[in-house]
Amino acid sequence: MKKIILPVALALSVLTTPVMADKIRIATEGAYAPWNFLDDDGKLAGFEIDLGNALCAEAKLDCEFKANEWDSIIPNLIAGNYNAIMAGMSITAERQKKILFSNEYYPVNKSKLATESGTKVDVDNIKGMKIGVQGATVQADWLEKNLGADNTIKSYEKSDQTVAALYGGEVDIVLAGDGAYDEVIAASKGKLVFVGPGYDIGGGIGIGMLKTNTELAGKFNAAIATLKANGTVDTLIKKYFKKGPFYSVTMDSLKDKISALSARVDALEKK
Amino acid sequence: MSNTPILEITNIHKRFGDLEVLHGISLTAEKGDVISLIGSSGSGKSTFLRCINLLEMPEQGEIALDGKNIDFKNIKSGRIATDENQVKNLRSRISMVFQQFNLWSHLTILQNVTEAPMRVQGLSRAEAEEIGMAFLEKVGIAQKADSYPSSLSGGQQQRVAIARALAMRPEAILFDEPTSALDPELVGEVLGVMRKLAEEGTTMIVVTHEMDFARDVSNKALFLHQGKIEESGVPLEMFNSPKTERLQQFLSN
Amino acid sequence: MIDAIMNSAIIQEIILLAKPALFNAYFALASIPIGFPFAIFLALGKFSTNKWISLPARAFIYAFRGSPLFIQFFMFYALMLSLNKVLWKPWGIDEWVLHPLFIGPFVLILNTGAYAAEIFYGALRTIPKGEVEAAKAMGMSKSQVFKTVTWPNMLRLSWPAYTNEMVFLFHSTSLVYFTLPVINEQKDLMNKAGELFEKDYNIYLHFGVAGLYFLIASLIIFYLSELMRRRLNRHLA
Amino acid sequence: MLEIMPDWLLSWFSDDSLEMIDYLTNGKHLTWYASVRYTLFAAVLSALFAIGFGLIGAALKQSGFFLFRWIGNFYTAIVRGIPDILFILFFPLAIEQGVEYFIARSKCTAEQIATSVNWPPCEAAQWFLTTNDYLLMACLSLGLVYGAFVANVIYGALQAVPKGQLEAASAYGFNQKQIFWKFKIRQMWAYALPGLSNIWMLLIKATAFLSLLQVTDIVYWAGLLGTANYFPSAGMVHPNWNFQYYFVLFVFYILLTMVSEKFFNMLQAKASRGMSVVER
Repeated sequence: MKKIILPVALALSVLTTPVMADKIRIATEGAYAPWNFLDDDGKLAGFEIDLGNALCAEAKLDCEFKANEWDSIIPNLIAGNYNAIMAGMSITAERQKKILFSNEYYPVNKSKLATESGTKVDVDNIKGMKIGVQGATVQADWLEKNLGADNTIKSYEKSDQTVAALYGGEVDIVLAGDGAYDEVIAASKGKLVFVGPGYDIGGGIGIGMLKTNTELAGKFNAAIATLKANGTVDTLIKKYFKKGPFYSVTMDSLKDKISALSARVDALEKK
Repeated sequence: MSNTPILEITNIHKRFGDLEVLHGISLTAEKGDVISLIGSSGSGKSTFLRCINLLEMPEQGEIALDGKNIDFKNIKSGRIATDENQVKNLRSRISMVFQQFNLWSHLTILQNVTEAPMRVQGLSRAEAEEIGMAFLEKVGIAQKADSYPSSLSGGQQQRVAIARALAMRPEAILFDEPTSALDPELVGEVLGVMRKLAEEGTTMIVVTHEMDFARDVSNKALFLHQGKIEESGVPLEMFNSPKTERLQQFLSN
Repeated sequence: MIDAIMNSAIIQEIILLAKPALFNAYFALASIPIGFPFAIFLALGKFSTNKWISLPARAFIYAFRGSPLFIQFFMFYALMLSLNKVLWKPWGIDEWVLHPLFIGPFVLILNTGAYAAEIFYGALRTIPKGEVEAAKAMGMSKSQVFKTVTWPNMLRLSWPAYTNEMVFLFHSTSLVYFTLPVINEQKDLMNKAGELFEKDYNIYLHFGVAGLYFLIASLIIFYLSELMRRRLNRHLA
Repeated sequence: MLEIMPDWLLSWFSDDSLEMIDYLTNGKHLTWYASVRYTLFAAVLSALFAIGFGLIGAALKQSGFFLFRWIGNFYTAIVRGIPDILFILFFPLAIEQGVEYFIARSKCTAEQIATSVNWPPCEAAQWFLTTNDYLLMACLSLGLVYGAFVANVIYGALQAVPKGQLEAASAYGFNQKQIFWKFKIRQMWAYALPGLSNIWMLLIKATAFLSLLQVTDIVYWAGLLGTANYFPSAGMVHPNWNFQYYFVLFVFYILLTMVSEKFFNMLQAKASRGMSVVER
């Protein structure tokens, strides 16, 4: 087959000579708010777009975002359609076999189950339920391994299809990474609720790159370290996720801790 | 036996769009009659024949089978029969043979002959096949019973079509130019069968261009011109001394 | 040596894709027995002289032939989902109405129904008028005329085109899981081949073997259909 | 949109409908409407490719040399036996890998080629593709698939040209080349048009697959716009409107089919002037 393709390929390669772009192209899904989404103007926006631009400014790189469907986002990186991925992608050993990750720019946090309020979920022993999840994610793998035997797992192309399926009653529970359902639940006005403790699935979130591209990884790592240290990352997390988790100890979180401590001290004193 | 004619057709009118094809044609067929309808093409004789078993619905006129009229009712687009069963009854008692044979190409010769008796008259397969074979025998084509129509010559196909009509054991058979689609050398075998039927007393109404057949075999003839009966009577007299100029012209062609 | 490795890789792949191939086979086999009579009703509807029957049949056929199956899948899945809470749940049938193994054949039936109906309609128009007339002249009722003349002729005349439609239908089954949620490990050929491709980027092997399955299925359909065609045409020596 | 509407026009609408107009004319929607260009561009370019491949295929099929004939028949048969979607996903990747294979042989070391798990074996062989390149690839794949159908149609049409007319032409002293171009090809189009029209209808429907090749076409945008939005920062908050948006696409494609049908009827009338072409 390769022999047949070659002459065609040769002709094409003359037409469009492979370019080693100076621009760093970063792929994102564009359908995983608040991490990345399309705003009213149809432009990419979200936590990762802001962060990516800040990282590129710090590393003095000329960057550009482009949207790519989630399930082909790694293959298309490897096929060379872009240089990096920032799409709420957890760092996992499985993925590290194929691609190189930068250091994390968002800490490991709990993946959460959501359901319609009123649905009884025995979180310690979930059985006989229909569980929706976005396909090709760490959450999908986790579900298959841990709950796949006793439940029906329905995998969808996009994250928000899981919410639509939950609203439509096609599934009983949905599972996604941190932050993905926060605003959905808030906007549901009590119709949807989180259940269970949340699960530690996958690692932190990092930038995916080609294995050979250690140079770019080095630049990103340096920039991530700087922006973590100067609080830019936390500011953006605050902007998009409100509650954190944060990398540095902020005044707000200190205040919370202090008031909690003093409350306990008060309680002890009263005794 | 009463004197009621088998078929009594009165004052048939038929139009296609703006074109009036038949202007009031009547015909009476007694038992044993062989009636020839002659006339140039476009005179309306085939249309009239098709009106008799209601393949064409006449806008005016009556059709009586055994003295009993078919009931019609008017609708927006013309006229239809009130009772489908009357039509079914009429058609199963008056058979028809077509110019193009119209055999059912996917059925064998025997199946062609037995299909209608089984479906319409409710005969068992055995009964229908017995009758069918008898009539195939009669038209001289029994040896082809298991062949398909496409393997038969035109003359053979038309004989099968006649057997198919006979298998309904009808009270009369309508023939619509039964030899017009045949090669000249095959015309004879079909006419031969028809002659035999006439001799046995089968009631027949025949649209034909075969003047010899009309003159020698039929006992009545109708000459149609532009949708009207121009002249009618006993064929021998009509052919020997035509009263109208038009028939004279027609015969001299 | 190289041959041995190649062979085993291909054979491994064939085994791996056998179960997914069954899903494609299921979608096709579930659609044809219902799509076929549905198409005949639609064709007779379009052929009808009554415009209240003819118009809806025409519109349906036009719409489903004039739009991509891909969109039809998306649209009907969305519709089924939005009706879930008001209809399917109360009736207790949500479990299977929203199942790809139901929606898949459902949409395929609507689609193949329209395409096959157009084929049957074309055949109805070319049925020899004389044979119909001969049946009527024998006193047959409408349904008897249908059984004796219309049906066998329609089937014979439309068979080659309908064979093609069955092959296309089988190919269309590859679209189901592009548009519907995947349940557990229920995956069809394209879905599974895509998943395997994402692991090792060997598009030639995975898509090649998936293509092979489709090719073999197409050949089987053509072969069976040829047997049927011979049967239908046995009167044309 | 609302900004550029004059006041008197604004006053015609209720607040709700103004809100709706605003929503339907926001950047996302304008991008959606504009993305129709990808669909139309792809359809036209693919059709041109298909005709090219079709002519080559038909020439191969009626070649006197058995190997060419075999290749032509293989091409048309294989496409008929395999789903178009498989080809459409296969060709761009296969072409890309083919090009990279070619570059890799000159740019990568033998060791890299032998040991690499990923594709391509070294970064130097990486072929970067933009969306436009993908669109081009998609058109090429569609062209290859429907080219096989075109080859069948053209082959059939060439056979349908009455032999007598060609004989008459040669009897009047036209040479072979003239006969082929002036009579055979000229008449062939009229016989091929109904078949080509059918293929065009298949082709416009196949453009719905563009989104699978990362082309941000109407289907891609309809999918994005239809999903529920709960983030005020991402625009109007609304529930799942997937059905509505896909229904719009459903109607859009039907209209496209209707317009094409009109166009082809016109073309047919022109091409078959003076010819007694049997309607198919």
